[in-house]
Amino acid sequence: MSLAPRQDVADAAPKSIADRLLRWESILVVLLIAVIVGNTAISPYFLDIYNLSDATYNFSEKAIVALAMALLILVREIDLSVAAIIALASLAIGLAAQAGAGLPVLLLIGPLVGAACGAFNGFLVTRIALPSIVVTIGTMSLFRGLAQVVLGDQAITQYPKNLTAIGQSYLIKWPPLPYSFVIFLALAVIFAVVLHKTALGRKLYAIGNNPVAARFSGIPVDRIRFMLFVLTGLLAGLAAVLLTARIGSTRPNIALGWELEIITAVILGGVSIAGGSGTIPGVVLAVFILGLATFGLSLVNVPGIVISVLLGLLLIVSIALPIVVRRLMQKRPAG
Amino acid sequence: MTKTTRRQTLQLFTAGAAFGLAPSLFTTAARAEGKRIAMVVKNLGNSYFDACAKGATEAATEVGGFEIIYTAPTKATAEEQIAVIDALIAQKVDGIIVSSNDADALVPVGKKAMERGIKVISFDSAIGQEGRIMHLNASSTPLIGAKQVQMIAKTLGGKGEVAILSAASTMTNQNSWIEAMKEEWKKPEYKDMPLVATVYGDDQDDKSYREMQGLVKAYPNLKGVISPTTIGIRSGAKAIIDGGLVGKVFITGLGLPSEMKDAVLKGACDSFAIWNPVDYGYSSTQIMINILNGAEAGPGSTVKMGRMGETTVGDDGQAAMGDPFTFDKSNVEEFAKIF
Amino acid sequence: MSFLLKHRELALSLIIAIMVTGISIYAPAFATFENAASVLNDTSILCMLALGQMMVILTRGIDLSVASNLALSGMLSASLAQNYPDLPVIAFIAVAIATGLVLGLINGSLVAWLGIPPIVVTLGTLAIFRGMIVVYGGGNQVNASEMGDVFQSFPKVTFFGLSTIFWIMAVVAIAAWLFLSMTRVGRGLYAVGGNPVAARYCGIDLAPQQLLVYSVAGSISGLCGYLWVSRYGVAYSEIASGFELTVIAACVIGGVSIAGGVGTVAGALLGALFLGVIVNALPVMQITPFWQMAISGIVILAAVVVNARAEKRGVKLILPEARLAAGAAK
Amino acid sequence: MQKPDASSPLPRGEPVLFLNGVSKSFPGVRALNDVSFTLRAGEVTALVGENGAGKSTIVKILTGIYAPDAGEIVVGGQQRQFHSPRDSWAAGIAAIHQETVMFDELSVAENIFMGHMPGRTSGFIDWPQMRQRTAELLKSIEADFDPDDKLKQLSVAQKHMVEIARALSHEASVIIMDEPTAALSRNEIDDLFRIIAQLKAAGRAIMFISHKFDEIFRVADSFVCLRDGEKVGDGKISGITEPKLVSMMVGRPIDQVFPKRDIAIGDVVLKVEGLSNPTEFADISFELRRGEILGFYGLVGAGRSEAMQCLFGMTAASSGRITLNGTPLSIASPVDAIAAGISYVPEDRQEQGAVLPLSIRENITLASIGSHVRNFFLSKPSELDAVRVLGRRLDVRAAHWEQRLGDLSGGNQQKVVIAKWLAAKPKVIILDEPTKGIDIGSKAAVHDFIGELAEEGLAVILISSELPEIMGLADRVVVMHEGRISNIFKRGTWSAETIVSAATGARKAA
Repeated sequence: MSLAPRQDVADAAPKSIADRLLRWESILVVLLIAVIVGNTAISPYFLDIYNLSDATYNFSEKAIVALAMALLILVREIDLSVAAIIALASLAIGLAAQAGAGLPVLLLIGPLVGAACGAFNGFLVTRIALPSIVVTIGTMSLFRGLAQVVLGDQAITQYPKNLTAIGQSYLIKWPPLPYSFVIFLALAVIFAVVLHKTALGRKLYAIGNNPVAARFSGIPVDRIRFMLFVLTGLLAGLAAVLLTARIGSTRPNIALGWELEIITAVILGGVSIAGGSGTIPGVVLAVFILGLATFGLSLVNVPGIVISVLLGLLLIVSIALPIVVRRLMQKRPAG
Repeated sequence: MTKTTRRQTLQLFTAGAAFGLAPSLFTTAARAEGKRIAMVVKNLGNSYFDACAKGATEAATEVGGFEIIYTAPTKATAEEQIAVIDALIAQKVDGIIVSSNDADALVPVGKKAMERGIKVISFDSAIGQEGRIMHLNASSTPLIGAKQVQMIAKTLGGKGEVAILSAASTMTNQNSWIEAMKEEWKKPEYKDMPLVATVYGDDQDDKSYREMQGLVKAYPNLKGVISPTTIGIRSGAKAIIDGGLVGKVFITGLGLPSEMKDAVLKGACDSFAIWNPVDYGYSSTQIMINILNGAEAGPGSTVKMGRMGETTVGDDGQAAMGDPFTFDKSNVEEFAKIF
Repeated sequence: MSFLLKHRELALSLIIAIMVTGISIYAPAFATFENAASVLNDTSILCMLALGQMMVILTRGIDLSVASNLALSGMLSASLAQNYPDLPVIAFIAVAIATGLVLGLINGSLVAWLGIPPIVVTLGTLAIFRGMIVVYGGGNQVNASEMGDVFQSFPKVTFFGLSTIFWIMAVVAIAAWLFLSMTRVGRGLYAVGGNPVAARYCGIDLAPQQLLVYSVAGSISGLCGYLWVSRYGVAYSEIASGFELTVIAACVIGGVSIAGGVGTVAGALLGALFLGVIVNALPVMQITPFWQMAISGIVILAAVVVNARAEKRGVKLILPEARLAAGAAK
Repeated sequence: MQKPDASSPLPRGEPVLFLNGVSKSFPGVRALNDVSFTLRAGEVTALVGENGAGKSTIVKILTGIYAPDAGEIVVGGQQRQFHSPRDSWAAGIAAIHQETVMFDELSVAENIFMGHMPGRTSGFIDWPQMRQRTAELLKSIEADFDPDDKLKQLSVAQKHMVEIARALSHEASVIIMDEPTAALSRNEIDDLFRIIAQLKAAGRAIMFISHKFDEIFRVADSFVCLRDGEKVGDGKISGITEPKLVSMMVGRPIDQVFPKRDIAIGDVVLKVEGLSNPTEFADISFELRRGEILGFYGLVGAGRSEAMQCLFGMTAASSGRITLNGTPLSIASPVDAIAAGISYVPEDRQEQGAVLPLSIRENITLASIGSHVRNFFLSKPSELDAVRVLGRRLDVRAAHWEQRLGDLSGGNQQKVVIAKWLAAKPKVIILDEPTKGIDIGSKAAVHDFIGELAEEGLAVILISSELPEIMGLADRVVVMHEGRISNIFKRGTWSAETIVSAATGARKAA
């Protein structure tokens, strides 16, 4: 049928080292090494296995939510209500604890309430076809507001010992690994495998790059987006369990402002806000960079707000720099 | 002002440099000769705590051989404060003085610090008893509560509706003071001065301001407001002045002379109380220094506070520094220069 | 009903009117002129910020840094007043606006010239601008008594019972309306947001427009920074913390489409007023403050759902009987 | 020189625009190489060439979107440099673009004058003048809507009128029409040609770009032919024949006759009864047999795509029955349709068919991804096996299978999209305008391939707006008009006239 001889097509492009080095993940690895070396140099307390283990407490819960958020942003959605979901789920755990529920109930109710909140977001986004950024600005007020209505000026502070043990002791004694960090690592592996090695992962990339074509290709786009909202809520609920167990207290302002930190990690991890590109290893690297940089700077007592300035700069510079470099490289041959 | 600016700019610069692998500038800050005491407050950018820190430095200089690390989280939440304390534990500081954002949430991290040999006490806003050695109240809680009710009763002549404008609903110390106020209120002399509402300004100026406006509208017969928070009282006073309510509604509570000078002179506030935050920071630090030097601070023991004398720790592990000090037209201008 | 759905501004005014009536019956204190004036004075800052934000959203952008910008501009203006309390008030306003403009230009340049997504840029500058307050002022705050009377008295001057803040807002709103509906550049914003490719073919480039809207939004934030600080009499790092989401919520309630190209001055103002009425009514109605957040969440969601219904893209009308039916309904 | 004045038309044949030795390169691609031609007043010049030949690049250079690397543009005797579309208008060049590029939320007047609104000295827009000029323009092209109507209220054809009015509003001496008829029905095309005649009479020079030869021979006075970025011929249209022009375009002679294969038609595969939707189509009933190619013809907007997308599960039907191989189907989504063995190759390749940022491999396996799962994981070898077979069969031209689909030419993209649907191993394949906007070489390949599919025993539904394509390939033709089937013709019982009159709603042909 063809008018010219058929052409031979290679299976894959010739692999070039330059391409690999220019990958976002490679840049992040360099950045992570820089942070570790820098921290080691500025503080003698940084490279201490117990200290590092303690540091993971403060970012593992956010990191768990970041995994789900990465998938959500990958398919062009966003969830600003995650921190509010944590508050509501923590409230549910607290009420259950007050009612005398046992450990299994306490462990389950957080993720369940989280998933229900996620389902509510997902319903509004996929069924009523509302933009997710707007929906979740609304639900972030609603979910945290509900927690505030129930708690008022009270706090729930009586948690059974077997729950708080999960947040305050190590799952593995040596090397000292907290529950939350191990759960994060396990989830990261699962997420990486699912996103990069399974049919579902391929579908997510297709949706992120072209939702209409994905739907025409027989991918249940709305169902997957809905499930991702549920998943994000579920992991926020799981984070609520770990956080509640760690601090043993539920107040309406719990996890306030986490949504922006989580989204920052995802974006720094190379997930495009426009959808369709990004990897789980990238997000994991970004989580470590942000967590360890914060920890290292706190070790030399840089005020938190100054740290947030530096992390803000890190975010913008790390995204702007490749663009500037690319422009300069493009201009050179012409000029 | 300019001095601080330059110092802070330098700090940012160095921090930025540390980020980019030029860390040598920092080592001096990180390692010191003597023992290190960290003062962790609720959040930064609060002049009350800045004054406390001034007192802490004063105590450290007075005794000698101690270095003060003054720090706080960006947001006034327990999680952030825990992260800050974790970093202090990692640095193996010798003592930590905390004003907590959440009494219960800080217990585990306080315990962890003590397990690793770090002495922990709280001031201003307590940590739960298991998470610290002792807590120093500026004054005893019943005294602070009673004082505020007495002040408004004096202003109003014991007649008229009164409301409370508090900070966030989660703040431990505000809540316990309100409890104490209600206790005082039970006395018969206040029967013509009912408490009609308790509202929360979340320690935000705009919210406190609006809540104050709302109170006046919701309770047309409102005569007095008690605000046991420095932000609440200053915004509430401002709302009274801006709303032309001077003479109709009076505010009292806990405020800083520097912030309340205007309100007192313009008549929105008759009198208000506070302890001297410089003294407060000083006393807390003196106690910590004594503990580090081996003093006992458990329930029943007596601890020394340098120039502020001494105090006895109660069975609940709490002690009080002294009586709150009252400010009015006669002395506010003088103290406004100090804090 | 369908008429109201199509005329969002009218529907919103009606809802606000019903709400105000309801609240007034419940709490007569709400229905006084003083109260109306105080609601308007109180909401003016939100109104102005919503107008700036709307212009950004029109071009398919978003500015999360408005509240941080406000806080930093207010701080710089207040610290000028602290050092030179006797300068004319215009100097303080000028410094605040100029600071806001510079910060807006930073956002605008990163978005327009480097093509970084607006949400990423402003998420970063949200943290940076606010942090710069501490870096600049060393964490010190500027108190009312340090600012001087010139600085503080200006927003309290009243004309016809309404404060200067309100009248400034009125001027900003009229200017925004003239700009958006009567000038080529203003109409161009709708074109760029509605269809960027087509706008390019019409000779309207996105980049200068983006630079413009972020600068305008920044300048407005700067102006509001001065007004906020002088009204509440304190400048420090935490003022207006989290206010950016309220501003965006006001736009959303006012029918500004987050997808760009849709939004009116009246809509943004009404959206802000709607939130203002609710926030001011709760304390008057003696509803516990704990309900406030949940209620604003519900209101935002309700507004979005209603707007989505009004915007719902019509199905294709191919069958002759369907076209007739649609024609009859018109 | 003075601004070209439209009020005093140049004499017919007077040169208006010279393109002289223009070249343009993009990274890795030479889009134009030393192209020169002349546009003359009162004449229509057809610009012909396959996709990728450089036509769009010329349009973009003339409208100021791209700057040429070399060469000059001379308008009205003066050399010009266009840095933006504004410069191009100032020189008197206006364009009607391939897709209607417009602002739904704005009024007709604003759409027409966007970028050059009449202003007052105060800096504000002169609304009264803008409305009045719009009304005049609309009247001159006999449009039946108001300057204040919002664009989103208009039909596709009306939007096109706005686009034309916009080009006229510039009072340009040169008007570029880039595939202006792509979205138009026959009547609307007639209207357009009437307007073109008016413009010619007014002394404008027109550059007309189209893939449809009947239109080119109907409307053009002269032609310029491009191939691979170079000019390969020009001259008077009266001096050339269609086959010659085609072979000039593709660089070799092409058999334009459709090779109708002799295929044994089997049993009924798909049976659709009374498929309806409240607003888009009603009472769609037909049968489709093994090895059959069933054409669907109708004007744009007749409801063909809508009915087929409903059959494919994209939208819900209000009533109707679908039976596949005797089994009743309930199709709620494309997932169900694909599982049942129905594939749909959508009309809009960029938006609906292809996922341009993904690789060729990922695109080809997208609709059949489940078949490459081995023990929970995706198997790349299994994917590559499928991709090699299909890619070769459809003759996809690429460097390697991991290449981004967006980097391929339109024709190759379309081949990949079709390959994606074949990978799903369908029993019924619906092709919606499969040759729209692709060059003549790829077109022939696709036509050939459709026959091959039927020969293999697939049941094929072919939606097309090109009569020769439908008449050349289909065994039967279903004609739709305003959402309903107006007639079904068997091969041999139709003529172009009967089909068109059924499509335009003339009384049913017997």
